Amino acid sequence: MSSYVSNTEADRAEMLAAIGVRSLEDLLTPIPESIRLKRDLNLPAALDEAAVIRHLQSLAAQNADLESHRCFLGAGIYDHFRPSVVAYLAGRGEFSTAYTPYQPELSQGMLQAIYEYQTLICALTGMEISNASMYDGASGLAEAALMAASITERGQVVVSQAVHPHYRQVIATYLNSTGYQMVEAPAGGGVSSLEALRAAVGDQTACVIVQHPNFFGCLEDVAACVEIAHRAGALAVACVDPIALGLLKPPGEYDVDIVVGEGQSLGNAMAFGGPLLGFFACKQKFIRSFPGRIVGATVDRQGRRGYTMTLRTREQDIRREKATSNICTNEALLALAATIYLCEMGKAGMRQVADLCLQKAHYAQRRLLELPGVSAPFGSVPFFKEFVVRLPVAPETVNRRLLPHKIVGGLPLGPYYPELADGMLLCVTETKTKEDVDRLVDAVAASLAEPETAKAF
Amino acid sequence: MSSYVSNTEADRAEMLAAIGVRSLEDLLTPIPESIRLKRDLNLPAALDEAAVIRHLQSLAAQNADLESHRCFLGAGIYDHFRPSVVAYLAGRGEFSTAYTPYQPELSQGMLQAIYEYQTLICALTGMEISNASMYDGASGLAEAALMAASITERGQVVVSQAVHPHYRQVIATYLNSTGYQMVEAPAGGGVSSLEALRAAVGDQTACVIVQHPNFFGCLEDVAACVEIAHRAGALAVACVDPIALGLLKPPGEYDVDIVVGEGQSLGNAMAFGGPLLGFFACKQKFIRSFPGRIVGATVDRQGRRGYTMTLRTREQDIRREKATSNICTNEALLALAATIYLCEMGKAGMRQVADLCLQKAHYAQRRLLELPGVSAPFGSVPFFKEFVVRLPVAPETVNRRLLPHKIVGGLPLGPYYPELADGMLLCVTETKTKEDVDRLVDAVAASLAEPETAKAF
Amino acid sequence: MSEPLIFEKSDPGCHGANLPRCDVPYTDPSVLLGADNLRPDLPLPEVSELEVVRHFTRLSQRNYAIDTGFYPLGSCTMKYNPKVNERTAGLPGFAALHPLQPEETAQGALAVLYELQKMLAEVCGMEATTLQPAAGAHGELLAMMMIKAYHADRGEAHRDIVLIPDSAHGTNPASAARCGFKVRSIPSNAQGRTDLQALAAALDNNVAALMLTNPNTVGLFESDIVQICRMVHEAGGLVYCDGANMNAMLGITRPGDMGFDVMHFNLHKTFSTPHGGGGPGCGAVSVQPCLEPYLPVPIVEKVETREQPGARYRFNCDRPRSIGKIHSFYGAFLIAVRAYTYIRSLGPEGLREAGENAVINANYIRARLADAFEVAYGNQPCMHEVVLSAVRQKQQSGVRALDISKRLMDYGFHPPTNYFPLIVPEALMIEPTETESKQTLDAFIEAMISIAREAQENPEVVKAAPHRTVVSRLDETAAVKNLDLRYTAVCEA
Amino acid sequence: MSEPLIFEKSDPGCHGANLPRCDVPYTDPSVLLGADNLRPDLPLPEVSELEVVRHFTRLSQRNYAIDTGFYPLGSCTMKYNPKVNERTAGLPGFAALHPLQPEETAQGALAVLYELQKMLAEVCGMEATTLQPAAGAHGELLAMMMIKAYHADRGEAHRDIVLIPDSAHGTNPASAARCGFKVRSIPSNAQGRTDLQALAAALDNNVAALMLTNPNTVGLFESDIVQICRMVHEAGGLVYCDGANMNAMLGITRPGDMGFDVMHFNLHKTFSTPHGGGGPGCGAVSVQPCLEPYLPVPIVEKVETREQPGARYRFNCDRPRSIGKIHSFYGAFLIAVRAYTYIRSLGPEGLREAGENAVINANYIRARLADAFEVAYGNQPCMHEVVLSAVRQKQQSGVRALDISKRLMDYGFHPPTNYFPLIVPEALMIEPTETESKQTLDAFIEAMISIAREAQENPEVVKAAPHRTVVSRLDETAAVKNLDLRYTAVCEA
Ligand SMILES: Cc1ncc(COP(=O)(O)O)c(C=O)c1O
Ligand SMILES: Cc1ncc(COP(=O)(O)O)c(C=O)c1O
Repeated sequence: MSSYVSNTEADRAEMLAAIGVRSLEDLLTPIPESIRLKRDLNLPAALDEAAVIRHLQSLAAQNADLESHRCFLGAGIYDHFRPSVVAYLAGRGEFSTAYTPYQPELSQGMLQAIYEYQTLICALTGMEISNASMYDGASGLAEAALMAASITERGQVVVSQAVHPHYRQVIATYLNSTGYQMVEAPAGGGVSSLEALRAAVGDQTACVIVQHPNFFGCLEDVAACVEIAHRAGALAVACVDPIALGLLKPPGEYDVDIVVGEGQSLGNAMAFGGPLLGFFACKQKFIRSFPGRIVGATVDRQGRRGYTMTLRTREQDIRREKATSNICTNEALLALAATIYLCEMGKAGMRQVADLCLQKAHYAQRRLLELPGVSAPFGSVPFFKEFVVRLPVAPETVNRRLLPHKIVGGLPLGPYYPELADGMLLCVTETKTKEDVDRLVDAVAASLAEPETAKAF
Repeated sequence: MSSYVSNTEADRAEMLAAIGVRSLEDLLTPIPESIRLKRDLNLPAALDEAAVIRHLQSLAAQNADLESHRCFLGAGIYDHFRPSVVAYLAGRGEFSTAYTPYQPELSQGMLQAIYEYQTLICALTGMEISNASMYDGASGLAEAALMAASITERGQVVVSQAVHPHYRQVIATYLNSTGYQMVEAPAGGGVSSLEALRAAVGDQTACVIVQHPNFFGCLEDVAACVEIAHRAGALAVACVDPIALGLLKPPGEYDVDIVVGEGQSLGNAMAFGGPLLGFFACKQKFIRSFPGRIVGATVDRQGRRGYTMTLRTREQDIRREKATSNICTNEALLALAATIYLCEMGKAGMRQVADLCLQKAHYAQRRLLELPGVSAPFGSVPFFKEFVVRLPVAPETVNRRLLPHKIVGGLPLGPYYPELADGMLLCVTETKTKEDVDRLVDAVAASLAEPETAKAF
Repeated sequence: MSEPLIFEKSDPGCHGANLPRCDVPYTDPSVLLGADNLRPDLPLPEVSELEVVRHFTRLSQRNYAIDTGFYPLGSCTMKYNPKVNERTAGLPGFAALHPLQPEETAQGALAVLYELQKMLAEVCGMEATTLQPAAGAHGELLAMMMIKAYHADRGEAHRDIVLIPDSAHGTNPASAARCGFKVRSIPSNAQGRTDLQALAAALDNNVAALMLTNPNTVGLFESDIVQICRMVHEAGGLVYCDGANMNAMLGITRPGDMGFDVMHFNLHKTFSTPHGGGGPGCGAVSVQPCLEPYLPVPIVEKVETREQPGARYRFNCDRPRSIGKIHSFYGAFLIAVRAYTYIRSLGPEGLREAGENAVINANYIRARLADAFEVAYGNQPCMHEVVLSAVRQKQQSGVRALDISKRLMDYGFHPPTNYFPLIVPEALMIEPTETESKQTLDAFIEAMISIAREAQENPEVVKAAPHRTVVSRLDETAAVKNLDLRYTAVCEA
Repeated sequence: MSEPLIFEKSDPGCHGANLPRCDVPYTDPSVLLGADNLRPDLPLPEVSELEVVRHFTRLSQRNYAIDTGFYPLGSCTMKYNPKVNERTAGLPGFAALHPLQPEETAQGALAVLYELQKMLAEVCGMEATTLQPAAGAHGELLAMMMIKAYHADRGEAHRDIVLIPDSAHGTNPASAARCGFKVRSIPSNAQGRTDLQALAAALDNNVAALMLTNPNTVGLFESDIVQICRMVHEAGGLVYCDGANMNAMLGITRPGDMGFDVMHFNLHKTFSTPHGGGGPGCGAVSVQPCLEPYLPVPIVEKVETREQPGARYRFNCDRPRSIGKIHSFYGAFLIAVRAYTYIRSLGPEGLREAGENAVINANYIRARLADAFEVAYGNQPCMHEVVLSAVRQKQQSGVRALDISKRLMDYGFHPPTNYFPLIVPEALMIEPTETESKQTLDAFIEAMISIAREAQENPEVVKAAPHRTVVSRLDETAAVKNLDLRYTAVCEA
């Protein structure tokens, strides 16, 4: 028996007797015969623990992971170093096997951690309030759009095309189903076009959404974007990289109204893209429209400080169809990991990580641009840890050729931006040594020199 | 700074001021100038955490471990399955970062676990008392010999040559330095020779030491050995495999006086041979001569059950040169892992693991004996999970040829038993599937068929 | 002992992480990024690694969890979360993988996704599955989107009403509303089940769907489910199954066979993945063929071509009727790994055993507590959970469900779910799960009986509970009145 | 809340582990092993995996540890145990390795052993190192064996006396005696250090060795150490350094340079490996050239031949004068991996910083507590630890060191070492280590001062302590009188 069941046959017999039935069957009478499953589920037979581990190990071994390969992909998921303390602490059963802290007296550990998380997100972003987490960056951004629509009572959302293509897809999916409208404002030269944004906004614009650094890794003129939004009576929504905020001016200082981002970088695994951590912060004045759980400090009967979920009346379990969001389960454990990560890094560490990313990405870009035929499509626009290069050989081909070098190359941009079909988006974080970058550059050089085979491109 | 130091320069200045000195130098004045180290230690420069992990990963990758290879070595260290709960629970910081439980009120967790461990060891071995652990099986056996010498006031220790050669070496080393004498009694046909034991014992014999199952994996006639010892007024000491005790009659039932063994198998890693876990149990009447820590149950001031180290007056910190042993730090965390393992296995699990080892080892032996030129030196002597085969090609050569098949072969016996230079000791535990065994047999067959090269043998 | 905030331990200049130095030529950030783009300060805490370890270890000890005790939180299926799941999910081949890697470098990951999609479809008797939703509510929202697209495709975009029983979980109406539907509530009947007459009355050609939880939130199986589905279908609507209670049905009965068109699973309930103190989860959604075209992209497919024998897995994004994307990538992959590990560990028999024992455990609690408390909707057989009511206690001595819950803490137990479902006054919703032993259930039952006695004999001790927790009852009203949502000293420092 | 014994939770028929079925032809064990060799019963507990997880999680929460708070246990160097060490020691390439594998399949493991041997020799200024001893006391015993063999080789087997200061740790005399030596105690002088005159008087040609702890157990550096070593050497003896206090000297001064011939390290103290609630440890022993031939086998060597360039590591067992073996294999390899990780993380600077800060922290406590308590041997600069005495408290109000220790628990701290060294009455031996912050030290100091005040104003509260622990003061006398060393119900079941 491998079902983790604690009761023995004898226990079961005693329990059925206490219930007053002869068999389990008697308890299942409410289920009509016609819909009873009269066979075993068609699933593979049970495996013992050792066998299940071997099986999963063999599946895992089919993947090119960070222990076997150096990976230069970014685009929303990042290979940042995760100090050993993070996984150990966040993996403690008291945190991981608890439910949402509905009963605060038994959940002070998680509640205090989330209160600290909210404080840290506010500190990083320069905003006044943070919620306890959203599903991920993309759905967080979609929730921001809906929140802006509800605050402004307007139905159009303007999104720069320099925002992550997946995020735009998710916003569009959310908005489509509600009758709201998404307008994409073209980007140019690696950044959002201010003219395009200005042209797109109008008196029905609920918010303007930009990403900073944007999908191409470039810095945006956030102040100008915010101004465009505010002039139109719309809210300004920024999607940010929390690692970049170790160096960059926080969105709060640009008067951004809602700040959203993907928190995976903060101590969480790349995990093939999930689970992820959407962080979500805004100005205090929007608190009644704010989606998601929020933890607040309060006192107990003896006046001691304690923490509890608060402002619950915004939420689905109380407000039902009038709730500010339908979110219930969120990403608490990833928020905890982010909290641990930010404390372990601290002021100096976060600055250092950001600076290392900056330096290494620039070193890599400089070295790659020395290769014949490799060029920078966006000139000298400032970038953080990601950058685009144009390649004289199809990026997909280059990537295929990098694999034998145990290198996972950057993202070919063609599928997202046809005008950048020869473009590759590379990411270089603090986990890459100079040697790693030099090996990448050598391997790219070799890939470019290789004659095209029938299969390539 | 990577020294995990918590204080800043400012803190240090404040502290020096509070101490009333100007600098650290003023505190170091008791150390004469002549012996001050006036240079940096000649050690490699500090590595950041990511680099140290990469470095250790690269060293680890040079080793043929259980994830890459199937290993058929035994001889004291065994590849038994370790359920996932064991490492998780024993790895919790509250256990692993505590010291020896000198202050019982703050150490009830570890103390209760060790009390449970003592109970489990008694249950497995059929003995009356167990200590809280010894360094390993070998030194535990040496301590048993010294304990027997002290109880009997006799100076000679008889050890069967079917006892693990390393253990005999360790016993000899311990006894040599004290003036006691170790006599080895030859084995024959894979088991201790009862005649040889009878011939070796005398009125100076403190104890007779046998291993069961012995080094060759064979069962001993424990009852006869015990009788030989007791007839000579000596104690009977048995070294046992705790996994085998899932099936085998416990030594307590043979009237053995002291039972020792290696507990690595009980949920602990092979770990290239350490740390290990010596378990040690004996009859109640020898308690005053018993080495090592012991935990006992008692009550607190409110009469509640609690646990504490007890019989401390046997120990070095109180008795000093008159102590029953010099042991201080032991192997508590491994004893905890063994406790968790035994609870997770339980009655049914321990029987099942032992039975699986038994079945698979016999299947492997039968299959290997079908190969041309392979023979069983010890006929049909019953064995548990290890067995010896004679090979028509040097065992070292066979092992070399198995490696490309990702198989680590058995132990060549030549270095330990010259008469068994063509012998290989193989171990097959429950971690090996039928397919693994079949692959081993095929690979051995191929190795035997391969022509000898210049390099071989 | 209380634990200060990490900010209160901060010591300027102190640091934890041991980071690399820069090994490439260094350029000042103000040159690379422009001085204007840089932040002047970074108000984060400054503590050593030891302080970090201690702080979060101590916080963890201030948290109740399945690993520390019985957690009968109704509707949440707080079963044992096997440690082997954590081991497999932690394998670098899964955890250290980038979602945009070339497919040929992630075949093992794609295999897990594909096989789990298939297994879940089999468990619920439907056609296809997406793992993209990050939680149950996310799955509900997705389903609403798909239903909307389905009706639109059939030229019935006017269907803008979703029917939801009054016993439903709050996410149901919230998800429907989030998708632009109007919500109409269907009352429950005296047996705690959907009132068929009320349903019939509500059904018209503006109804897009009925959202139904089965077993429902009172822990009762909707015995008329076949008829209910037929009625909705006849009115042109679709039927959504909130699968939060799937644990009761594992291997016993399947929503797809009942007539449901679409459902969500909570892998973080039924399939033993840890709830993480609030998340992450995975709200996988399975659909019947009619909704299959609308599933979000990408879907994982298995291909076996004659040229390339041996299975290959790939993402398919080319699905013109797909509603689009609802997650940055493919959903909570590591949760999928855990659920996959669980299903492979249990097999078909193990899953059925889980379901059966969940039912026995819940009925045992029901039977043993039927004297001390009211059982909602009479003492009839329940499925995996039982809903009690503290109406009697409230009436007799003013002891409310919340008081009883707080008092349970003093006995070492996590309370049941309170005040849900809304249709049961003073609800105490108890879901023991199959992994709890009779010994544990007996201890819980005795505690409940003892509290019932206290409510009569010494109600004040119950009303003032909890007495043995790290903090006593918290003032939730004050938390709203004097909003304190972050430690402000740090940001203004 | 108390936690029952696991045996008390046992439920016949229940089981935890999920084991494989037999996939080879099955033969009854009685056939394979003989029915007589089989046991009739196996009285082990029967519980589910969830019960196992809960039981040991709860037990863990009943244990104080470095991870939960300040642990100034003198002589034990309870510094932060870095989590990265656990990560490297857990790599399958180290943890899942068999010690008898062919050397060429374990070069990475041999490299760790070899490099650590060398590093430790450099840290202490000696020639060679063995990692075989499993703990400090094991190292002491080994050293005694080597010293015995050394004298025997020189025809001086009559040297059968080992001199040990009265301040020494109990393992020193126990180890010497275990090796057949007679122990003679050397008194300490008024400065808390070795009395040179007493030493001179004790030295004769029967003396095999002096065992000395430096800094000694009073936390004081033996300033005359060079002369002490010279005196012993001139008398034909060797000098052993108990290196338990090596943390004070890291990068500052080296036993080898002082004249010591042999020493042990406690990797589980100085080099940050976790003590595991009692073990495992590693008592690595370093020696000067005179003792090198006696090191136990095997020793790890590095070879680089012209034919095979690139380093290769191998075991050398061919050492005719070796004393033999003291461990089944090569000692605590995974502890070596942790210590190696630590040394590579710190580098030479980091090690010196550790030593320096350990000294500053100890002196800070000394300075701040010098008023409230007696400081043993006057308020002079100490090294890494300070020994206070509660004589004043005992005299004034009968409050003893043990009472103060128990009372510290109520303040959330682990007590210092009590009643050791034996030469200090009512000793409280405090070793803060370098990884503790001033903030923590200040809190501890305030607690100590507050307890000193309580001892005057309200001694009963101190004598009855602890009040806030999971059990109150345990009756250790009863534990000896009514010996209860195992749960007997289980075995007799
Ligand atoms: C009946 C029911 N439906 C839906 C949900 C929402 O699921 P999730 O929290 O995963 O979003 C829950 C969770 O509590 C539930 O109990
Ligand atoms: C001074 C001193 N010497 C020796 C030892 C013994 O070391 P171990 O416990 O590792 O055997 C200790 C340990 O407490 C000690 O403090």
